[in-house]
Amino acid sequence: MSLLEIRDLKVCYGGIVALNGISFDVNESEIVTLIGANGAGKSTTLRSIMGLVPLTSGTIFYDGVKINGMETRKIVEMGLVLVPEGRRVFPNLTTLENLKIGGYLQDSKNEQKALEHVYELFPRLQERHWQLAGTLSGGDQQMLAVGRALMANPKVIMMDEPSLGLAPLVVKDIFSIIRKINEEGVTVLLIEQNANVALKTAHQGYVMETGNITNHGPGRELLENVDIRSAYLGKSK
Amino acid sequence: MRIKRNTLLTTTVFALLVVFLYWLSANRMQNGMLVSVLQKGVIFALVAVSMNLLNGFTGLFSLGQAGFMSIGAYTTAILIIPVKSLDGVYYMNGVHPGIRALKMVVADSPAFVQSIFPFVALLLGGLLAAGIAAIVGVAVLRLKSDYLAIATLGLSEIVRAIFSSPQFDQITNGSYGLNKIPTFPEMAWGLIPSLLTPFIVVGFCVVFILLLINSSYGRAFKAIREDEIAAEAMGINLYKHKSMSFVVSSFFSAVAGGLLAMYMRSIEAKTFSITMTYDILLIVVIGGIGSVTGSILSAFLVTIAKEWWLRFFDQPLFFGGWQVPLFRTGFRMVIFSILLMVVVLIYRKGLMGSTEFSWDRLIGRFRRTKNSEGGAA
Amino acid sequence: MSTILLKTEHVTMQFGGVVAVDDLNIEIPEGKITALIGPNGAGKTTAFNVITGGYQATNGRVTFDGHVIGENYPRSKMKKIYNGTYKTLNEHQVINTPDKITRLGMARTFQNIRLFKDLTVFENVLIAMHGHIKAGMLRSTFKLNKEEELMMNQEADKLLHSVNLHMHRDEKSSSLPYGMQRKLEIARALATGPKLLLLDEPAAGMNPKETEELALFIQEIKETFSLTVFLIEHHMDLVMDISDKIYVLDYGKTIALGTANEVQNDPAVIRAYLGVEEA
Amino acid sequence: MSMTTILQHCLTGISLGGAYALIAIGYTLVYGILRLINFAHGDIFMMAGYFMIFALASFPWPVAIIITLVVTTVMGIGIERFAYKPLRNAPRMSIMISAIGVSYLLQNLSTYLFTAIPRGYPELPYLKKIYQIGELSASFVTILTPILTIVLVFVLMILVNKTKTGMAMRATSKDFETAKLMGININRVVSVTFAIGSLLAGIGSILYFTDRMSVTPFSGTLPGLKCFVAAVFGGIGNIPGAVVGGFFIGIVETLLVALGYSTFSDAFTFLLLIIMLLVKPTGLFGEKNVEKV
Repeated sequence: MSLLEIRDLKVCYGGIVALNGISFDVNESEIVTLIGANGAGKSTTLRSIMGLVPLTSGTIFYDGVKINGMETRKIVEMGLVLVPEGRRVFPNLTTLENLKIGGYLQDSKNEQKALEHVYELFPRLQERHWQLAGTLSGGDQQMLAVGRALMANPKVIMMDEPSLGLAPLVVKDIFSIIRKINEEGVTVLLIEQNANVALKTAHQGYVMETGNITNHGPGRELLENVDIRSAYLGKSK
Repeated sequence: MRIKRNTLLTTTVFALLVVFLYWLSANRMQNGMLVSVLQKGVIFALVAVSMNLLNGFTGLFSLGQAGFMSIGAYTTAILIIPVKSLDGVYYMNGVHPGIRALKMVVADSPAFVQSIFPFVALLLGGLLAAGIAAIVGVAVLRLKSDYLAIATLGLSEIVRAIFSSPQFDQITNGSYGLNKIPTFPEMAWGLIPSLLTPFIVVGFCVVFILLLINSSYGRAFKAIREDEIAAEAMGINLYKHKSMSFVVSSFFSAVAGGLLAMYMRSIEAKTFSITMTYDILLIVVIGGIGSVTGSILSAFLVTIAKEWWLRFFDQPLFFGGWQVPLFRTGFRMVIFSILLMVVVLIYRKGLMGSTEFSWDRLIGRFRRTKNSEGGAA
Repeated sequence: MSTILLKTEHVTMQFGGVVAVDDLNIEIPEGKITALIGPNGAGKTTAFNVITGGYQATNGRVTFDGHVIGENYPRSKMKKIYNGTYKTLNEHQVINTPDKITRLGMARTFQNIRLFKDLTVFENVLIAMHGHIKAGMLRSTFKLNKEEELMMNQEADKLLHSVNLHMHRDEKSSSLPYGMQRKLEIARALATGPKLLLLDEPAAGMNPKETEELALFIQEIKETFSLTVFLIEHHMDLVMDISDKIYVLDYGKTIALGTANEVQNDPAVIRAYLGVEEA
Repeated sequence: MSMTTILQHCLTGISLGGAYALIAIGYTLVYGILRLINFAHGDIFMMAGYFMIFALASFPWPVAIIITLVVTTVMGIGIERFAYKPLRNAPRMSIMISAIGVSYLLQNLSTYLFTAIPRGYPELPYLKKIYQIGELSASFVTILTPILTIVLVFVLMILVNKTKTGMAMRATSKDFETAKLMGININRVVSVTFAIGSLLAGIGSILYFTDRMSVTPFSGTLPGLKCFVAAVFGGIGNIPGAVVGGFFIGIVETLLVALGYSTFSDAFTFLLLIIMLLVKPTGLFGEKNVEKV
């Protein structure tokens, strides 16, 4: 049984169909990626899993439990977290406070352990623990957003475009961290525009186009077999 | 066919209204309460409609109505208090010589001028308020939603402070207020009795506002309400149109204020406190934000219910020897506030929502109920 | 050589420490369809907002149809006085509000449809014509400009006919299906009488079939209304189909410029979209 | 005016300012989280005045104070649950109207229950004791108010800046949705905010009315609006800003009254508001928000 099972997920905003009945699975301790051009419905998928967007129909199972309709904080409590698009760190809180708020539901012992772990992964965050998060560079903010999510001791971490707006070198760092987190046993569901990197990193990949899943397979195979380019840049004339 | 029927219905209703008002005028002694609530209702209908123009049609949440009403009320009152009453009114501090001089000129003018002078006074009150609105609009209209609300509320308080301040004693009579204000004048050489005057004035004003709302400018106001950014992108100058709506709304609030002064016969700055703005807001909300007919209907309903029908809430009520609890002074207003909260929280659309009254709908609804009754039987 | 209708010179837009648009130089030839593409967060919508007057550029100049519609140079500080009017502190500054730019002949649509939801289709179109009204408020209220009003009504009807929305004339705009709302938004923009039409992701949320129809529609109105079109789009099929000229933006900078084929095979563009090969 | 008189007025002003500051904090906290002007806040303050009158009629003063504060706090939380929470996703105008509606309801309810005739506020002998400092004389409450205000603000700042709940409040004020993603219970945070605001309004009410002798159903309206202005003046959402604003308005108002412009003292507050919004809309210490199209 998969850790996360999405069945016939359908979401409409007003009259717009954002997700047109998609289904996919995320197996335990895998990295799974959803790729596709902007507006394909990737973010909506993650947001609906977290209970931020009401579903029109469909079901979401996490660890065998149906979680659609649950409050977001209950879902977080069960070990499912989201690193939102655009980082969304709390600019008026310090780096350390941002991390602590990520561990809001943890008791102080677990929080301390998680904090040490995050500092190990991101030494820069320790260096800058006193700095207001709003003043960090884009790359550091992304690190902070990931670190903050890890503070909840998650079983599954979902990331919405972690490479957005970051310089190539930083993107490389982020992906090596993603692999490291995964090696430690955390399941990762990743949304990316940066298809090359994402598919190379992921065990499983799904291609999304306008609210539908159009292709799927193991990451590297998908990269080699499918004309990913046309999903992004259109068919050549 | 249908259009003709609707025009016919509307004309009939208005004709009946006029007949009724003439009858009321002839029998006003026996119907004092009815006359009083209808006149007050029609005055509040005008303020409510003008507040709705701003809040409901232009999307500017303004709470300055009482302030602009007070400008109209004071201007009108100062202008129409008869010369012979001046010393009695301003018995504490005396009257400003300029005002006295102006009044002498009016008193010496031909009868025709004197007969229309009260209307000129209403107009001047309106224009003064409009002018002030135009000036302060430059400052406050750049503010968004709640800031605009609090700034206009503040404005209204500033106006009130000025009217009641001792520094303007000789004009506004400070904290003593003004009295001996003549009631509504007759119109058309007595053909139209004074009882009808507020209805006619308000009628003209509401027709103007309706025409404005249905004009190209009114559509631009609605566009601003719906989406400022899109409206601006469609070539609508935001500041200019917001300012227009603010000025027009202030003008009519002031006219209503002037009428209120004639109705109450005596005014003081306290009358135009924040509570009055809240009362008007209540009327607008109950009637439906964005509906002129809703505001008018609600103004009458609220006024009549508050001043008349629901009076019994404030009286001790006895069943045999048992006194019903709760019924005593103030209970009526509690009921009212609860009603308002129910509308705000549950029936958010009020009586009319943002639609206007139409015969088609009324008849349609009537038919439906009849059909469903028939079906049940 | 066709004439250049819109030109941006060294346009830069900074928010706090973030440079959203960095030294943008765009030339839009009259009568052509030009597209601006780029990955998410590349600064496309910001560029649009600078051009239409929503933002004042931190630096640079925008020229449209012979008018300098926005100009600003470093160290000059801008001051917004109230909604819509700006104080000029520096002779190099030209600041126009969006409404004025629209009246000069540039109309736009929005990424997340911004129709006047509670109003009818017909009213939506009429409002867009209000910017050019000659009568003042009083004249218009008392219906003394009958001819003008009549003309506006006829124009609006004609426009709705020409975009095939006339059967929905008196419906609330929010009750239209999504694709039609997009179409209405374009029709509304056309009602302002533009020379240049800016489309911000017109195909967002559309399926391939609807997108294809939209491509045809854009080309059609371009001909009927002799427009110049400038669009931002993510549906590459649409962009590649209809654009004469494509600018590619990444990190606020122009990284490529050319025809569809040129851009599609440009390594810099592929890198921007699909990421670097090695990681 | 002699130096002593001026100092005397300043002392009164500082004391009034202290009470204003406590009420202003309630506005600033609620606005910070919900972006709502809680029009009913001034009326909560007024109701607290009545609670104290009735509590003191049957209990010794320490118990009465505790009862008053508890009831006021519960009322604040209740109002949010009942009148604001159902409208959290409604347009801004609806929730503002609801706030005005609650204010209207509280005023009418208290007129009904307690009549519009001013009720004498009970004198707490300890608070009313007169002290002589050089040529100045002041009752204990006059001296206590600013000191207590500063202490409470200090405690509040620790709460907001050093505790987990405070952190959650700051996070929620910036970004509702991300706060949810952290597992924060938004409804609880909002309730806590209203609780703190109402508690401080309750304390402010005791200090304020002890100096004013009587309460009417409309006693809360003007002080309420003034305190909102104080919050805007200091920069809405900023606690020290609200305190500075409260003291400033309290002192200026007292001086204006002393100079014989008492009718203008209210007008001044609003003039200050309008000028501030025009010159520096973010207030003295407010942070700038970039508006996105």
